[in-house]
Amino acid sequence: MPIVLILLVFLPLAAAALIGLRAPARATSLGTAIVMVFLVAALNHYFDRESPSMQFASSLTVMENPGIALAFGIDGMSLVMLLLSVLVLFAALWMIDPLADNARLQYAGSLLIAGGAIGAFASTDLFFFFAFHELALIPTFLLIGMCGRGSNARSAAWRITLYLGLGSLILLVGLLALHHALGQPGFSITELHARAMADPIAPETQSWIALLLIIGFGSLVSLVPLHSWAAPAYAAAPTPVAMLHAGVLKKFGLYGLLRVAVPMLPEGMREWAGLLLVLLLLNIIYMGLVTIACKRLDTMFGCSSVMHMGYLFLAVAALSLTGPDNTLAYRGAILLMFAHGVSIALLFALADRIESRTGTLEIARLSGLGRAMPSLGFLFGIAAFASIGLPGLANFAGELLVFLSGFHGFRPSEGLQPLQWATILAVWGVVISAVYMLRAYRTAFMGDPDASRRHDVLTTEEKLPLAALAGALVVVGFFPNLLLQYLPF
Amino acid sequence: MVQLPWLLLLLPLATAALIHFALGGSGRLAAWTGTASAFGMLGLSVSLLVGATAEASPFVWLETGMFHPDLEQAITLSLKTDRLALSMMLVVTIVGALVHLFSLTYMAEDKARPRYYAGLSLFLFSMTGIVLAGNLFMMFIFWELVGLSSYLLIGHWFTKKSAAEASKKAFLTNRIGDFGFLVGILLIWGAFGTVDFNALERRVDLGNLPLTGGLLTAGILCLFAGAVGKSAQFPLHVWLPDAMEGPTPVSALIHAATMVAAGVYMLVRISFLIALDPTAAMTIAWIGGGTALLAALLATQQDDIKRVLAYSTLSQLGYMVMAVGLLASQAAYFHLFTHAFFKALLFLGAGAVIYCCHHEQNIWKMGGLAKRMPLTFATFAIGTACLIAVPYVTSGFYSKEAILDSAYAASRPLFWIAAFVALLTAFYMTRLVVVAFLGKARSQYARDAVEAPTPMAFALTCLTLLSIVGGFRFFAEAILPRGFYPTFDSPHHNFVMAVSIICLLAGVVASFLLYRGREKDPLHITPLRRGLYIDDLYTGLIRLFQDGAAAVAAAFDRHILNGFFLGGTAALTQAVGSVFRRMQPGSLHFYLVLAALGIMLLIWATSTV
Amino acid sequence: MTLEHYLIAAGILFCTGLFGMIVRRNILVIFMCLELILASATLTLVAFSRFRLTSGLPDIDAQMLVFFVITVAAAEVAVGLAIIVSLYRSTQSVHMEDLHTLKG
Amino acid sequence: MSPHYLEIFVIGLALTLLMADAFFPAREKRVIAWIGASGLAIVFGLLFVVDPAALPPDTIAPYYSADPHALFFKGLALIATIFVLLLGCDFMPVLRRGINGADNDRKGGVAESFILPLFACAGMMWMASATDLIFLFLSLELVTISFYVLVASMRRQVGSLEAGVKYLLLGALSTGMLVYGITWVFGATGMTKMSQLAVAVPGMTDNIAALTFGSMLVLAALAFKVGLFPFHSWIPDVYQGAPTPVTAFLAVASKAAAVLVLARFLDPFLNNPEIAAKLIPVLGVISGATLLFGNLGALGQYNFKRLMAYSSIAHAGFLLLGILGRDFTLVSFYLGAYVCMTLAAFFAISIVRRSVGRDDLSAFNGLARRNPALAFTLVVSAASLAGVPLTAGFIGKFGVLMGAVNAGYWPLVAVAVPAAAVGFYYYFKIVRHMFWEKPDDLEPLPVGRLSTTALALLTAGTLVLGFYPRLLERAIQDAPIVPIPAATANTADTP
Repeated sequence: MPIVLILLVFLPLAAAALIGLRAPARATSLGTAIVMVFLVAALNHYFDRESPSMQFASSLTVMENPGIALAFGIDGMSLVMLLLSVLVLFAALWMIDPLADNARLQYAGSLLIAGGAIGAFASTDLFFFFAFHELALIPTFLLIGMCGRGSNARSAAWRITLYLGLGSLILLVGLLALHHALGQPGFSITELHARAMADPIAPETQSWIALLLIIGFGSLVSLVPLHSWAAPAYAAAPTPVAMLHAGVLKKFGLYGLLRVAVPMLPEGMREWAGLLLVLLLLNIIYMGLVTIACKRLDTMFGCSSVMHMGYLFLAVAALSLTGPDNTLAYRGAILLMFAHGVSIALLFALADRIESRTGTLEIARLSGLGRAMPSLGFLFGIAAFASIGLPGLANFAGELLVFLSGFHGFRPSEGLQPLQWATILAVWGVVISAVYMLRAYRTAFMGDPDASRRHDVLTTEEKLPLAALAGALVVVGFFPNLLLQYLPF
Repeated sequence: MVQLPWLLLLLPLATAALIHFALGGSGRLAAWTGTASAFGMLGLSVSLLVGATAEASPFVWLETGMFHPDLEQAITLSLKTDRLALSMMLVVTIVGALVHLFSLTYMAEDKARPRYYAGLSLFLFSMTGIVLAGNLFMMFIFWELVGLSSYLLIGHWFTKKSAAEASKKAFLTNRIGDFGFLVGILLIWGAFGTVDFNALERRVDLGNLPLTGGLLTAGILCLFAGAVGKSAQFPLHVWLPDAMEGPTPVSALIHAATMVAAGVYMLVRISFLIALDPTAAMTIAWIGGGTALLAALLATQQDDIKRVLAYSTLSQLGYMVMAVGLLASQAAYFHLFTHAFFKALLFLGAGAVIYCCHHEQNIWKMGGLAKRMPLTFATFAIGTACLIAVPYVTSGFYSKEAILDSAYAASRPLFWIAAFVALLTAFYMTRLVVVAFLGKARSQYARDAVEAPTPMAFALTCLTLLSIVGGFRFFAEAILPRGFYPTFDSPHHNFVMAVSIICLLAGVVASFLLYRGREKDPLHITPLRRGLYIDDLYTGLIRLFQDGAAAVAAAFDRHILNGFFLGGTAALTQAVGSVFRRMQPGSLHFYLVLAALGIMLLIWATSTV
Repeated sequence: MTLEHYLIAAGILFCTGLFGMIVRRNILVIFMCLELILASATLTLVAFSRFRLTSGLPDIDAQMLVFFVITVAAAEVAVGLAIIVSLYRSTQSVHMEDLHTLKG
Repeated sequence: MSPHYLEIFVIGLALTLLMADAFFPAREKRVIAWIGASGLAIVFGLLFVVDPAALPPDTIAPYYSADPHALFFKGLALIATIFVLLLGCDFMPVLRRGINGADNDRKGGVAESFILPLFACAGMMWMASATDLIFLFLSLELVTISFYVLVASMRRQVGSLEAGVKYLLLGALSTGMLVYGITWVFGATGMTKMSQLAVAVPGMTDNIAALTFGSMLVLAALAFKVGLFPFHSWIPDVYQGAPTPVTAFLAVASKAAAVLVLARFLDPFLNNPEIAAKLIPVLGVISGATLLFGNLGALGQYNFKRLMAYSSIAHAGFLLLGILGRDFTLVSFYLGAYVCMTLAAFFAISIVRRSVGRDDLSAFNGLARRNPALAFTLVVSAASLAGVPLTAGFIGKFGVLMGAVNAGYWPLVAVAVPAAAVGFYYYFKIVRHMFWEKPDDLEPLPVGRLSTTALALLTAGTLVLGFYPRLLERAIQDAPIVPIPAATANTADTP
């Protein structure tokens, strides 16, 4: 069955190439997306939940010195991420207006971004794990610059490119240092992991490698203060790029922390967990406040996505501090990654629809959309309440698990440890996100509609991708075990 | 086989989904479906109470993995169907069904009826979840959902600015309480490793307490914070009066009888924990007493019929919370039980008045309604009698006596506060009845008012009956858990009863004398009308701390982080780049010198000397 | 005359060439200074060869290099002068300051 | 067949063409390029059938080695030259104008632009094989002198002449230092053969001062060729002024050959602990300074060729870092990748130059609309130059960084990382001009069939090597940088 996985990785790249060679863009890309949905479904179906090892594994040595292999394989965590990628890709492709100026480029670019993300999630070789992620950088740059919205789209494109470029270079150095410290000839993640288990790296070495990885992965995930690229870029990005980047690609950094940094550098990560706690609180509280001050929907979503990364870092910190038996953190992080990916993609998609109807995303200039476009209001409500963390929608389950993970191994006799304090403060983020989301919802959707504007209700075709995402939020919110069942422990 | 408790829980959810997705086009159909479902629930809960098998296997909602061998490995939705839950269920479904019935007329004109009934069903689903919750996780889940449905229903007329604001305020205020609740749950879970009520109670009974001292106090108070939010206790009481922006039946159901009582219900559920820590218990009691007093004071100066009732609800909830804090949770629950009926009655009565007066809510524009709406007046008067606890014949009397009794036993200051609140209650309720129903009509609407239509009248009548019999032993003991009905055998019972009757009389008489035949309010105490400026204070605080901090953070982000550091780095790079560029002046001479210097440096750097 | 004397002489020659390159602005003169450097190299080579005896005879490798250097230098001068002449034809100058179209 | 026939064949081809030129009609000069390219292609094919063991042991083998590195670099030089000849074909109209002036009065003179690269190619192939310092000097000079002529060949353009003079004077200075350095190395050791040095130097303890002095002069000379700080200064001016095919040739082939020579020359010294203790910090500083200078200098450039010049300096910094990492296979790979991506970029430059008439970055405005395929190839090459993964350039940078990390050169890594990040900026600037900016005119930009094929090959190479580097890796065999033939090692006539 490895062919299914290999197909899944290369299909989007091939489709992008075909579109470049003048294949009909919308048909090709949507067809690809649908085939990919089926491929992921096949993966789900044949996935062996009992086995903890990498499944559908395949490997092709592409370089002997150092030993680099184009190796794919998935475990439960990657499977969930693949599910997320395919889902968001489908919706993002659907959202592209085929009559737009650069439609062809948007289709191809979105496919490339998704292909990069899927490749990264499916790679079991550290080299390609890194490489596939970077692949998405060029289409992101091009698309934001060419099809970006607003006056400073270009500077935002520059910023995201340089920031992520530098971040990933630092990450690369960290990964190389890790590889060197483990003294392994190859780059296979599983082998490196086994090596790290059998013969742990010296704590001092772990410490600074972990720092490099935190900075590297952290800047990809917009850990404060490395977050400055995120909000402007998402505000400027064309909708599919914003959806794919915020929804899928950004998760790469967390995935990396969970897959590489935490298991291989337990001591190092523990050493920096204190710093991580402070930074993640900045993500939640400080960025939460920044989000409150946002005046446009798209910047608000951008900032809020930065803010929500704080919860995921909390899971990472909890894992680092309490050790690998904190399955709550692990499960919570994966669930929340999925949930946040879907909900932020949905929010950006909705913002796109709002802009297409009203011509503006300035919150103060919107009014009464709930009356004028009830289904848009309903979908926006689902997305907004999901990101607030309302039970019944996917994010809540993830957030709850993450919060619980902060209290895993809590010993009341020793009082509240920094982890617990941080968790409690992080819970306050739930209030903050409710403040900005409900304010926006209240201003934009409640009240009387602006009579001077034409508000066409959403067509069925427009609703389809939105409903798919919203449906995923509801289904996972009700039955989080649907995803969690794939996780090994 | 279908398990009845699950059916009870899922029926309203299915109804809500059905209405939203399938019946969106037809208000009538939605209304009847919703009402039928509510009555179906009532039937289910009655059958459960009278002995149908209440077994319900838990649903594994979320597996948490193998983190600890001897702890639960999943977050489950387990239904606890003890007497407490079932009796509460009965209250919820009775009031729910009657409110549905009432709404059939009340909301008949509304264009968005499907949304309204979907919201009501969603609320019943969430409330059922809270009531049947077997553990704190599940309770929290439905706790939040109740917040959502309340948000949706308060904001039902969301094009109205005030309704939109009120719904947002309600949700956010509740969120603050929920923050505490969640932290409390985390503390309890972290310490005990479980949040299942049965398991927790067993642990407590065995004296096995991992959480002690300050942390225990903190944990209990955090849980209590949830109740503060939901039951609108001071300092989070501000949302409830504003929540009256919702349709009146909603106020009756959610903001009088059920949802706001959820906080008290939760406290009763965890009363075995509260009993562990006197500090926490005392804090709870004082917050309850304080809220009761504050709300009663504020109620005396409200002109809006619903706001009077809202403050009165606050005040009664304060009673209940105080009782919980005084470790008399049976009394609190009993009061919850009786209060649900008569407060729903009052609200629906107010709803009928408002409906008949073309949505006029100011009592000073009513007057003389007793003659035009005799049935409504009669039921409203009975409801008032219950609320001000007219001795022996009203349910409110029994439950309030129970609370006053326990207060006298536990804390004298609180007892006197409670007594004073009873006086104020009598005062403001009499004022309401006198101004709205007696005297002359003070507006055209009031003059044109006619008796409420039959479905409304039917709902009012049912509730009136329940309000009276709710306090009687034969009725209440059949429903309440064993031992919850008060015995009134304490030695000081007579003294307490005397005080309460004196208070009642004093209040009624003072009010009657003061308000009879008045055209406008003779009292005008601005601080009370403005809610003691607490709302203004909060607005100021929010503006200062939240919006101010947000602005500062945003400015910091933009100017310092992005502007100074990021922009600075970029500028520095550019500057260094141009310096390097200038090192390439195109002059061959310079290149030769550079090369010569380079050679010399190389040799110098590697010379062994 | 020891090896050192030759080496020092060659070193002075080298430095002169280098110094001349740095201080002179006329391209032709600079080109001559470069020849000085090559000359110093040849001198050094010959000296090393003369003083490093292999089985009684001077080291032939080094002397071979000398011939190559001279040949190469000649070729370089030929090409170099041709370029300088072309430059003179196009700019009427062999002064370094007049080379300023390419910079930055 | 003995490997040394390869160069003889190339030289023979060049001489034949030089004479044949007289008989070719002026219009048909293109044929010379074709013959030259096909001849080189044959030589390239012969690379795979030569037998290193067939070297005449006494006459050739002491000076000439056919170790895997040498063969690999010969291959690189051949490929680069073939592409440069093809590039020249495409660029002919501009060349003609540059050589004969705007009125194009005198015919001829273009053929040399196709023949001289053959000589240079032979020189570079010899450089790759040179194991004797004298032989090295000779082959290097063959390359350098050919380049003097090539750089200055557009004699009607001041820029070309100015570049020629600058290259001439600085190149001659480096020649002087090379010779002077070789004399001192000889004086200190009595050897001119690298294989002997490789055996003797690591253990040397006396005459260290003289040896270091000589080796530093040689290092400086080679640093000129590779473009290392502070001997890089000719590069921007010369690259900008020279005809584009020559620039490409300089950037690619000359640099590649010089890197191999540099690595070969430095290896024995790095193996001597006493010298290495001094040398490694010096090389580190040079590498770091080169990285900074190249990358930061490129930031403000608006001329594409000049940008490529700085980029080539930056890459030189990475290459030196790779040499310091002591895993030469990675450096070889880097160069292989560098050849592909740089040539592709220069093809694009020459195409645009021919039709727009400038090689400013603004000449590339809106290229994505005028010719999407060309824009795509340039995106791939820019991405590869910047080191975006799944392109050949990334594998190169990856290898070099890995070498530096493994060797623990943290300060250098700390310089290389921001430098590479700055690289993203200026390489993506090209992409920005092609995709974001509006073109002056929207006419589709035609590309000849020849260039299309060449570009397709180079782009495919860049991408395939990025995905499947093993293809190139197989050609690079791990061997000692300095070949020590068993025969010479035993019969070393040490004094």
